[in-house]
Amino acid sequence: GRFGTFGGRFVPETLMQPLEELEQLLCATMKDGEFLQEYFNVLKEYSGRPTALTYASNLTKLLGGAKIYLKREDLNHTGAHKINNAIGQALLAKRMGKRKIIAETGAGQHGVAAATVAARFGMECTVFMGEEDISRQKLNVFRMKLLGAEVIPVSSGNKTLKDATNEAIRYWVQNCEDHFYMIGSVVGPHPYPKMVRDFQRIIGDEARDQFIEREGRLPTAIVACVGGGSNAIGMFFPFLEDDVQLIGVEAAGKGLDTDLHAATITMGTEGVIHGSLTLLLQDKNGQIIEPYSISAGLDYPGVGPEHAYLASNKRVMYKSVTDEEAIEALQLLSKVEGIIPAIESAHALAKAYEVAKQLSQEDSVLVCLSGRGDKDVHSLMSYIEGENQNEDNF
Amino acid sequence: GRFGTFGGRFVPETLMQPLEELEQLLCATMKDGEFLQEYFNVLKEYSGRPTALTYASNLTKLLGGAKIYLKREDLNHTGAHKINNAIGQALLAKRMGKRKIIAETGAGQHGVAAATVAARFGMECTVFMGEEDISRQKLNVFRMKLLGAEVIPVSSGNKTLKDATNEAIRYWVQNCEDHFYMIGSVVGPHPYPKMVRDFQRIIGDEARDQFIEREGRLPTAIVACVGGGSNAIGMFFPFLEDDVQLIGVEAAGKGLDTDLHAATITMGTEGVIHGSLTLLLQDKNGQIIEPYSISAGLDYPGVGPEHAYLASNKRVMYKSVTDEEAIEALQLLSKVEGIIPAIESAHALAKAYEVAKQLSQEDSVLVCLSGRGDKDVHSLMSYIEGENQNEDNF
Amino acid sequence: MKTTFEQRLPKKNKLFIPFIVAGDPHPNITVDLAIMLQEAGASVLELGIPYSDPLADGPVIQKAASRALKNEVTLENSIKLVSIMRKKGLKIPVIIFTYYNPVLQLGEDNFFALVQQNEVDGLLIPDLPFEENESLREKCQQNGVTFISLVAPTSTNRIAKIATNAQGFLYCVSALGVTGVRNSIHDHIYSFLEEAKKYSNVPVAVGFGISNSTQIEALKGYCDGVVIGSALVQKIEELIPKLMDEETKTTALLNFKNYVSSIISPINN
Amino acid sequence: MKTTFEQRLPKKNKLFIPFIVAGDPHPNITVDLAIMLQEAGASVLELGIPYSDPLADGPVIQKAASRALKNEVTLENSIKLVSIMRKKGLKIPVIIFTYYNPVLQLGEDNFFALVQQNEVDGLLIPDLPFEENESLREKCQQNGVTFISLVAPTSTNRIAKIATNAQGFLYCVSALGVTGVRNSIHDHIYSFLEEAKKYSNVPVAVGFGISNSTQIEALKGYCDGVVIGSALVQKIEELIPKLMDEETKTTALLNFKNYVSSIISPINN
Repeated sequence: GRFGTFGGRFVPETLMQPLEELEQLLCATMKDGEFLQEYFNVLKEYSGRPTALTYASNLTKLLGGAKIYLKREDLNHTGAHKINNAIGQALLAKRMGKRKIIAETGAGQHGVAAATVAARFGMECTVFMGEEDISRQKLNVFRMKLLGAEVIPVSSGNKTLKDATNEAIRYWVQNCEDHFYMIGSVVGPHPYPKMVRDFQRIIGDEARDQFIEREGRLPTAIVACVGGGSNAIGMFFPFLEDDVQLIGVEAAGKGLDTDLHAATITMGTEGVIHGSLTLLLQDKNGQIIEPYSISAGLDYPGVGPEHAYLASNKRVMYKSVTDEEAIEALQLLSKVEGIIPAIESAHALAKAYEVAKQLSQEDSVLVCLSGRGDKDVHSLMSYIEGENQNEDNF
Repeated sequence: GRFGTFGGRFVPETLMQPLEELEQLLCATMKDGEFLQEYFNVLKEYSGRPTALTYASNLTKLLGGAKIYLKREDLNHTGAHKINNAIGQALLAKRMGKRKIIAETGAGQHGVAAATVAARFGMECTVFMGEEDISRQKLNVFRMKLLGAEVIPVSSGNKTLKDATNEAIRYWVQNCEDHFYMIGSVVGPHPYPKMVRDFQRIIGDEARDQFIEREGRLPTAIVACVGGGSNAIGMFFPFLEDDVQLIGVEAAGKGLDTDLHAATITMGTEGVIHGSLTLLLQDKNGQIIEPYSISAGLDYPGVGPEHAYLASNKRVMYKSVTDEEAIEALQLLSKVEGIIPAIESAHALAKAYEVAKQLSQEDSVLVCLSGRGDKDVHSLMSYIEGENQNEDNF
Repeated sequence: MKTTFEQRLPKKNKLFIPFIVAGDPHPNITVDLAIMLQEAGASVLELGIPYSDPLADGPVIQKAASRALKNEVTLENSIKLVSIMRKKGLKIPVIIFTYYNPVLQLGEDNFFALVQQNEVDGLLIPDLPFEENESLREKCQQNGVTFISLVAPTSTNRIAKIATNAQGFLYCVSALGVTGVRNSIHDHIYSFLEEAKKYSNVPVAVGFGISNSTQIEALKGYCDGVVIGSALVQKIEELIPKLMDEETKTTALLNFKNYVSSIISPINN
Repeated sequence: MKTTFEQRLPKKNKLFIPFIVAGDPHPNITVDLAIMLQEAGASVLELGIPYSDPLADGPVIQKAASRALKNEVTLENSIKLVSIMRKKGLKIPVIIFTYYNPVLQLGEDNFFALVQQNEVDGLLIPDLPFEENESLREKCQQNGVTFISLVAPTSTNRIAKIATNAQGFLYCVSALGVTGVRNSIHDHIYSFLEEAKKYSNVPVAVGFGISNSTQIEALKGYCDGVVIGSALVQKIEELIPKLMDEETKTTALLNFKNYVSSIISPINN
């Protein structure tokens, strides 16, 4: 259950047996053709996979460097890669005979994905969400309720994602006999980081085939944003053995020289969070620090342990991008390609533009467009209109 | 340029020559393999087609009648079928050497689609939108601006879609030499209704193949909502010669016994609107009446002339569904299948449930899920929470 | 046999064809305005029928139509106004300018009966182009009603067929776009007008965007008449308070007449 | 050689193991509360280290940890509190109850140095299960620190390996879930405890959700001791205003001691 020295299972004893059971089942299930067939069928017939691979021709021309390709996870049902994992875990829960789903959510994306699959597979769904996030994301709360989920407000700590996750785990400890905990990213105790990766590697598997079909070779570099890191691992994993540069992009928020960022790998230290030994933002006493990013999907104080490992062995380079750079990247993609990306994905884009400019026209950069920006339009409007006050020409 | 007696070209003389040119080009282009290849490529690599065909197993079980299948136009880039047509027209404009796009929009869906393809194909885009709609749909206005479009507020008439369309046509009359008018539905002067149909028939063509692959035969009935009617025509057209019951569903708003509806075919009379002879809501003096529906995409006072024709020859049955029935249908699909449909599409669903219940388990009903409901969550929240006031269990 | 249009058309070197909206600001005043226009030298009156969705009109005429619709003006009662105009001394031909939908709803038979009862001479439907108007043109002919056709700068190879079939006068749209005041006239208007004259058996009048005597001066050598609409409707809008007040109405009507005369002075010189 | 835990452990029929949070409501008061607990008959003190993300704790202890963190309580200064307790007369073994991350950040060497300097006897890490704690267990052994293990009702076939390796006492989690007061105890607790006793070479104590004498009465025949945490922390929370006021502090401490005595009375009978 480790990625190098990272990962593990730092949880109350109560959860050890359920985690062992899950691991055994997972091991058997991921080799079970029937299970995989069902998983692929649901991805195709319900979520609309394969997602497109779009050549960003205008962007490429504009930047003058490497060809830029976008893997369009924004075209998934519910608008992001989150559903891949939610479908996989729901099918697994079904196999285990568990009809009650627990999930945590920050801005509501994973909560919506969990509520969605719970509805589709006839399960009950309890979503833990910080009170602060609930008041900021009323529409997503409503969406989850519309999908039949119960949303439990979490008032502990800073009342955001970290605390919602703590509370979800506590609830799980109490109800692990008949509840399945559906974690939304490649975090948590083993086998979660591996399981979520295995359900997200469809991104990279598809992209690899599509890219080879289009270009007859592999991309020069692949860029993905990293919060917990599920879209990035999903995209990177099938390329780990290849001669392809892999770049994970963290949220630098207001800048790495401020306290307001979520650059866990770049700035964090080793520690335990949510059951896993990884890199995290903490003070010298080991108390976890609340991160910051304009992107609700990236402001997580930890990171998937496999990323910590891939950073330590230098297979993946981890960089960071500020709020401002991400928003500029988002505006550029919207304007020249007609695709409004999620602010999370815009972090990957900002770095990809930079990388592409430094490469030649013979090269190509593949970006994981992890989600669509519709969910962010409201906060973008505040940000951009606040910034430009009297200007009309953003 | 007629569908039976409907259709035609009731426009100022200034537009006749541009329309004739468009018709000739269209005629040649729709037979041009290279053009079609590009159109299909963009649909696939940019918009993510083919869209999924989802078997609504829970719904089917719950209703106890015919199998219900959903054609998932909600999975398209920008979230609805509108993009199919926008892509087609943009490619056509490109062929004509026109780099300036005019579009009208009601709630903003077609405006966003037009702005999207304009961005993608490097064109300028001017979107006409009623002032009333602009203030109700700030997020879509922002989205269009983000995509680089100019949004022109229309203050004439009731300041909604009908008036935005009038204004777009006036602007077009003035700028027809270098502007391409991208109409969003199967309305307007010939060849628009035919052209938009030809760009939307991909829905039905795909659905037909997918359905036969899955069920080994054709569906018993097909249901689609009708505002202007582009998703419905797109879905129905490839089945017109088949022994399949086709049902178009209009918005009955607050009820056909009130003035607040948009049931153009059911309640309207023959007349001319936006350049086409069709059925429309008008008073005895021929003044057009403002329609009403909770669904911004269905409250159009006219309807595509081909629908008027298909109603007159009884090939398609046209029914109507109230706001309340549509919202109930939306809630049911959300809860049992994890798919939040657009309120427009929910009209088709409500009727499809009814039809399915009356059929046997050997039968099947195919529904065009024209768009996703994310855009409607805000107004749904007002509607549902307003309705239930002190109840928490919607 | 001569049509009533031909019978009523004054013998003038150049035609002045004003357009006003029926019922703006009030049906009675429309009658007075018509008389003023005749006194100022109008050869033909274009009487616009207010419509909810006037595709070919700019903001000035849209606003006038809205005002008229508030007075419950319809195609039927607009036509009936012409009778009253006749009684008050209007001699010149009157053309009903209407979108197609009101005609369709009234019914063609009703329409022609009303037209004849009320001494209307012609019909102009801006959204019923050549290909769509064949049947109605024939019925007009049968009913002695002159059907006015339009050609536009974009009409190109359509000019010949439209112009050769023109009756009454051929309405040449001087610019792309909807009705409304414009500052300048595009250069290629001259070649366009020449083309129109080449095929037309009736006078060729220019319209859309003509608002001052300078424009008329520039155009008069190339056409047989001018249509002036928005500029007049704009003037009427300015005069509404005075027109609607019995005490100031006469002065306002005179003011209107003087304004018209000043614009069209080049025609009469 | 006996561990300090074994040396300090009072000879009692049944162990009473209270849990309080270091620094709640204030470090000085924690020392006083520890003395009270000893006077009330505690056999072992579990001293909880406040943590930002206490996964295994319910709302009562979470709140106590938040209060303590506001007092800038850390793992290091919590351990140092034990020295002060010893000076004030605390004789019983003290177990540091901490999540793993603070230990990791302090560093194991620093941690063991502090533990020895401050006469701490044991360590309990709720989020460091058997498979993750092997190396730390060994270091504890080398440093004479007793490592306390937990088993839960879900441990099933893990009970044997955990129980046979247990030191000091075996902490049996009485119910699924986090720490906190519960009204009833699940029936299968008895078979679970029997299973634990079968493999354990050290006393078997029950914890999680024990808050009153009735529960203790029901359990005492099946175990060697009870851990009581949330009920005490809750009581402390209620007494905060009085504990923090020099004038009422002594009364409040006595109140606390009496409350503890009343709960655990079945143990001493």
